[in-house]
Amino acid sequence: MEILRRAANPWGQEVWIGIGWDLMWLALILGALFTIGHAIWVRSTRGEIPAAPSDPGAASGIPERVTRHGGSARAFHWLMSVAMFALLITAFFPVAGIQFPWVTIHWVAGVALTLLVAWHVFDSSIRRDFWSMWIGRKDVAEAFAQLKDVLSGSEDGGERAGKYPIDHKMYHHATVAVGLGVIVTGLLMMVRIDTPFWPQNPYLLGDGTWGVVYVLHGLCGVALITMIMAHVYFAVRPEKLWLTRSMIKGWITRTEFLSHFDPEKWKVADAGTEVPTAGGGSGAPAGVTPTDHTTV
Amino acid sequence: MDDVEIILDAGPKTYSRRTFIKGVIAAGAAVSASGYLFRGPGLLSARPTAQGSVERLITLSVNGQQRRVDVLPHETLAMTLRYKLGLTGTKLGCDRAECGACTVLIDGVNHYSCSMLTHQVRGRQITTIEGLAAADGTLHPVQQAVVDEGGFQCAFCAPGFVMSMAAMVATNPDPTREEAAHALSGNLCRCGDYNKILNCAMRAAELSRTTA
Amino acid sequence: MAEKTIGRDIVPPDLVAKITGRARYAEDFRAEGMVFAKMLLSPMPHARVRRIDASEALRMEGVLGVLTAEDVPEVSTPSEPILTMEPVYEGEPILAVAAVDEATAAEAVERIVVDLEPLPFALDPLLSLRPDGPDARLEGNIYHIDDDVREMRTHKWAAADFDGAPEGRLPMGEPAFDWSIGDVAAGLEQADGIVEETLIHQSLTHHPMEPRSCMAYWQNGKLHVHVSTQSAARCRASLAGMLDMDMEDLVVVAEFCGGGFGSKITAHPTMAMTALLSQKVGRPVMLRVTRYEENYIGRARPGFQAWAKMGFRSDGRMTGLDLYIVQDQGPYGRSGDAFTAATVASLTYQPEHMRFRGVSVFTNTPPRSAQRAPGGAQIIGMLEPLVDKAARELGMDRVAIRRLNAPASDGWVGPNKGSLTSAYPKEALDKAAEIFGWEERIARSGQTNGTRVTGIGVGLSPFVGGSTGFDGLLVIRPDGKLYVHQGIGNLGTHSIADTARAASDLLDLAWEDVVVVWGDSARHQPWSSVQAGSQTIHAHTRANHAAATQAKRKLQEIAARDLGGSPNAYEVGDGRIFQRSNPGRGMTLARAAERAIELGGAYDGHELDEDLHAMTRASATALAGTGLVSAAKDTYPHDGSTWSWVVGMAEVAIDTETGALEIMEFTGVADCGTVVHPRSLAAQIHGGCIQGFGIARSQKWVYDPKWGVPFAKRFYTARPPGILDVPLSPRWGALDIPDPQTPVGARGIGEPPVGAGSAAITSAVADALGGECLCRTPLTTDVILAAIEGTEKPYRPLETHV
Amino acid sequence: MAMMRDMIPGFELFQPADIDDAVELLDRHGSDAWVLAGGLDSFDWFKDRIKRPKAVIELGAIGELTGIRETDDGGLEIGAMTSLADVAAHPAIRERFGLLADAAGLVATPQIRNQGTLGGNLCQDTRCWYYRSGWPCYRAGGNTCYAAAPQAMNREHCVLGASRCVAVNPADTAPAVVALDAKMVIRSRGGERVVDADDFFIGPAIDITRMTVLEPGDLLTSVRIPADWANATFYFEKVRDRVAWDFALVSVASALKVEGGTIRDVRLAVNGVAPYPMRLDMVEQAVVGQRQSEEVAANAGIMAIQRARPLRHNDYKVPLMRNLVRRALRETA
Repeated sequence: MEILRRAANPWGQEVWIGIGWDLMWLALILGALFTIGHAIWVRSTRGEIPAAPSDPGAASGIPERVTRHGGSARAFHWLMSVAMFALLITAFFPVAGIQFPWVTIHWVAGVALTLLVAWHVFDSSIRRDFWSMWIGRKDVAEAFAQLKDVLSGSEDGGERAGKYPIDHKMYHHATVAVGLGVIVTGLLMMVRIDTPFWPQNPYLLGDGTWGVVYVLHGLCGVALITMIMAHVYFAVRPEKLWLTRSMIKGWITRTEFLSHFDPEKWKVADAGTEVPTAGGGSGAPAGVTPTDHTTV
Repeated sequence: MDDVEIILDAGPKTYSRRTFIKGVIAAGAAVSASGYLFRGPGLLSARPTAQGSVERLITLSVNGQQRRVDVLPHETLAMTLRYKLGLTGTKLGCDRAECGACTVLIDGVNHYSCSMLTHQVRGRQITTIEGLAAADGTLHPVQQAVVDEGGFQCAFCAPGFVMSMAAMVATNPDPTREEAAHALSGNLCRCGDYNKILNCAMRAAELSRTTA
Repeated sequence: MAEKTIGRDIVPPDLVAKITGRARYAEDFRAEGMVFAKMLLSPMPHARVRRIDASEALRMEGVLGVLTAEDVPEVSTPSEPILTMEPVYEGEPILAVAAVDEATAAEAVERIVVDLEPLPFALDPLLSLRPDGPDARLEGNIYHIDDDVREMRTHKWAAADFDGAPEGRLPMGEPAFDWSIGDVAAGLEQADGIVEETLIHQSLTHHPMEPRSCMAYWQNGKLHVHVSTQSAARCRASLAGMLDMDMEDLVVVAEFCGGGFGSKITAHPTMAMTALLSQKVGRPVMLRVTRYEENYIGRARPGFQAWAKMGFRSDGRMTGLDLYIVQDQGPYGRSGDAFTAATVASLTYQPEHMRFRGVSVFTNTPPRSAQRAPGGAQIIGMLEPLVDKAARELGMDRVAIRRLNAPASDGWVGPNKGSLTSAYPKEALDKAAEIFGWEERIARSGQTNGTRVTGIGVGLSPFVGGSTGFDGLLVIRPDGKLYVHQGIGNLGTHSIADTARAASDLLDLAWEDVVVVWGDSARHQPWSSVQAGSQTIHAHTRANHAAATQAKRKLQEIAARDLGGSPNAYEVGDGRIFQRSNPGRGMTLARAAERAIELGGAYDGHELDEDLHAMTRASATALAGTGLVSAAKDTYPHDGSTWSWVVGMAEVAIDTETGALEIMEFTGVADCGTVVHPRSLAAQIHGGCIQGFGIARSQKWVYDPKWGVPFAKRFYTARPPGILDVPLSPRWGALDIPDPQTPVGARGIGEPPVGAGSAAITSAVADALGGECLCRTPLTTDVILAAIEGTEKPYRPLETHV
Repeated sequence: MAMMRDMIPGFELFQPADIDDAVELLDRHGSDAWVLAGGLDSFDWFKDRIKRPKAVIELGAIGELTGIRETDDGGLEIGAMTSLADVAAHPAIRERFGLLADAAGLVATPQIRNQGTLGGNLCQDTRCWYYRSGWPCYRAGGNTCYAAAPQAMNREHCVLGASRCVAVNPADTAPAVVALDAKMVIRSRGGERVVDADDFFIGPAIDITRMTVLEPGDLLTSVRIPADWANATFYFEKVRDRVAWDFALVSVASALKVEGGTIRDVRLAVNGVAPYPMRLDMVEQAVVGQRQSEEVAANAGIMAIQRARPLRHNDYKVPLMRNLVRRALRETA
């Protein structure tokens, strides 16, 4: 299998020029194996999804619909997914033999993705709670608990999660790493193609360095194939559809909330009503409270 | 200069600069191995002949003679002529179809022998500069014309030009000077003797008309 | 009386061999057990070899040996080595492999691992002269020579020299050499009109048709080499020097040479490389040099980045010439082109005051050498359009202004104002104008016909036309024939035959009775001039005339001894030596030859003149006893330097919509003394001028500045002129005025036409563009169109190798 | 690896007797196979030791690939292996489709026209000297265009249609077949397909490593010239540095149908300005229906270069293309 593509530069020195395209197929295969494997595993280990506790009703102070994703967050997610698919298609279809003028679409989508990510970083860290994605001690405990359940095969929902379960957080951070990888290398590579922004210049970096850039871009690119496959797979799994819906509509039901989340970790209040919190005083929009992570 | 590591055998050795030792060794002619350009496949790391590929031992019709010759698949006609058949009158000036010194006639038409495979001309009539004059040494009208006009300077291009002239007079025995120039435009002369060469071409046409 | 051969067209003795395929050039020889060599060329413009691993190659079946820089004589910087551990241009040979066949050698080269450390490189002399500019050599960027010092130096100009120069004008910092005549400032002061331009001349490869292939073998202690060289005897001498061996142990076979133009004057490193590789592997070795390799190792003309300022009095007389030349030296040696250029300019225009400044900068581009009219062709092609500009400003005819400034025989040349043997450029201009029809054609200057505009150009080009002091070697054998032994080369100028005419005419022999012996050093050669710099016809008509004079005296003495009377009473004619008063009383030369052998001593070569060169002595001694042997040195008086002239006149048509240039008419007229061989002279004039056309309109180098490697290295990218790029029926003429200071009266003619051809075109193009001097060669389609359209030029003002 | 040139690496040579055998061989050897027609492009690649095919399929023995036949619709079908000399000299082509005869007659030199084939000329690779030097550029499967670098030597490169790669199509006959609405007949194991000349040549935006739609296993067998443009008014011009050998700096091919001084229909193609022979559809539409005049021609020229983007050393190609387009519409008047 070809992992790296090498070539002799004009002076006869060997340099990398990119990843071997076999890796693209490898990524596809891995993605397929994972989804299939996971599906089989779920079927064999878990029985039916544990029944949700009966709806305690409004008494619990939990609103009927718990806001999970604000409009801007959803917009970001779907725009990013469009950009991502555009990038993957323009990057890999030609390699697979489906040829069309892809370069412009690719870099435009890349620029779009970059802007979206920039906005998301700003939005999540300034306007919303940056730390909600942070993996804290509690998340680790939660992870262990889940692991224990899995091993003991215990059927009670076990430790329930905060707003973002550990697996979501881990996936998010992996995406951050890989995403930043393609974005940074991709922006560099734009210097080498004809764009309205600057004259084409292949000599910004030495050809050895360029080789590394191309290889990184390629590796991150194929990694995304696998990750996106897994992501889409989970989105369409029956027991996760409620999450997918929440990414479309923004909310989850009280029942879903209670069966999947720990109100202690993810404090919510009836939409629009004030609820006293440990932090006291300051009101917060339904969804996340400032104490989400501070109360331990 | 600093020492350079030079490995000229299986194991490394480091030489440092030394002055050239005067002296000559009587080498003489060692083992005879005049395969010249190409030898057997062993030395060429050529794969065993694939099914359906060409036979190497072929017969060429050169200057009216049938010549049996062992020709590799990737051998150019110029190399076969010069290094297998001893016909060194055909010159290699560029080996890239850019000078015409290697021009020969294939069935009377002028071609660059550096840019065709010998296997492409099996069964066709090849004429080289050596085959132009009659068996009794009588010069071809084109050659006679060159003698009459004192053509060429260094003459490395001459065999090619002469062959193109021969092709020209066969198809157009009464050319204008401009037509002659176009007929010879695939041959390069670095001495810049084009004017005299054109005089030769016109004279050649004249002679071929009278002798024809 | 036999018909004199001088002034007559003859059939060169080698012509039939050349057109029947029997002429054997270097690559046409075979030797028993011959194997093949391939060179490994540097992929970098400048690098240091850190490691060579040939073990895998040497394990290949059929690979016999590898030659590296360790196996060859060392040379001192900046001389060119045979093989190198510090390649200084892309394509320089690092090592050579010998194998039983060429394909194996090629594969072996690819399997050799050469670890190269890239070093800084310079392609453009002006960049190297910048304060922070790169040097082409680790030891510096110029080779300094004065009376007591010869050393590599780093020569830089101040930033102010560059910043101070107006956009597009050559910056002129401290020169490395200069000379002056009078006070150029004063001269320009006196001028009524001034022209000033920055001029760019490309570097270009010689590209003779025959690449410098070589076959060598050692036999019984002797080295036999079959080479492609311009100068047989002198190649043998320089190759012996290169290999540090005795000339007696060296047999050089050079019967034919497929063109040289200055690139094959004497021995070339590849000859020594082949010989040493043959020695190392103990087999005859053929190094088949390809066109691709020839581009790298085949020599080139140095490019100029120059500036010139000319002052003219209202009558057209040049009062001052200020010239600055930055020369692209290549990586080795020391090219004299810039000096010669200044000398040629001084001769052509006889300026009342002149200053020359220059610097020759090393670059990481192929080695330079003389190329037909070295320096002269560049400067004439560059300066003539400036003279036109002045003529326009002064409202003078362009022929007239040249005629006015050109020297007569009492003219001078160079910084020391040396004298001339004779010079008739004014007459040459008149004759050219007459043949070309200058008066009628000049009326068409600038006229348009559809989209084509006409330009008329003229160029006046001198070059050194001969040297002196070489030897002649003749034998009259008992077969009654005169054997003229030639040590000069045979590259198509017909000199081997034409210089022999001096002897045959003096001895009044029919041309059929003359046998020219040439090309193979085993066939005994006299010490000869290099077949270069237009020296041969002058140097060797003299040498052969001297030898023939000696032969005639010996004939007279033999006749007087046998038939009585005084030697002076005898005359030669029709193959006999006879009494003037009684022609019936005499003997055939055949008989005289027999008598010479019987008499021995000085007559048959057993006693020789003291002043002969060792090579001539050895050859004459080897021939002793074979007939009447005559060996003599040219001691004829010669005062001043000998220069020949060519006037070129051209009519061109430029398509104003495409920039396409067509040369419609051309006339070349020579002042080269006595015409020895009219048809060959015409060929030299036209051929040289066509090489000039190539310089002016198409040939060039292209280098990628980032990687320092060339692209225009094949014919279709280097673009030498083809038969459709030149006029169909060029005309020519010659003054045929004998030079008073040489017996036959003939001067050389190889070089001058190149500048004449180049200048006629650069001048005609400027004329077609309404007097705008693009002041750059080559004037390719894109350059001309950009000038017409006023779009951005395809080059920066001082840019080279584009 | 060391620079080594002018020694062809070994390969197996196949000389099939008919198209089926050839296609079968191509299919068998896949990407190891190389189709050899006249060889004037191929030998450069072999001698530079850059392309090293294992199996070379030489088409000279396939009679059905050579020759010029009349087609039922009154057009011509030219075998891909027909020599350029024969194309240039053929009476029917000269008489009815002079445009193609002119283009073929201006290729390189007589010897090259005697050996080079129409198919080979159309399918030849670009002459970009960076690419041809074996550098790892986009077209060679690498990640760089050395010719588009700010300081690159790109006098002969493109001013239009670039996409990362800025090489140009060198074929003299390409703009002619485009202007004649020719159809390219392609055979492969899968059977025969016919592609419009205009679609046959592809730019780097679509596939940066190929000049045409031909893929491994494909064989161009013939070029069909429809009757549509027979006896139209043609114009072909090739501007080059030297009259022989050189490729076009810019070339133009046009076919016009003029009635009563009005341009009824037109085809216009230029080469040497883009990675593919460029048909100027917009210019065509603009001039159709106009009276043929200097003004129309001049405007067409200006329109043709509107999107041109020259590189460092090839500004001249813009006015050159403009002027040639102008001539193509003017001088045929």
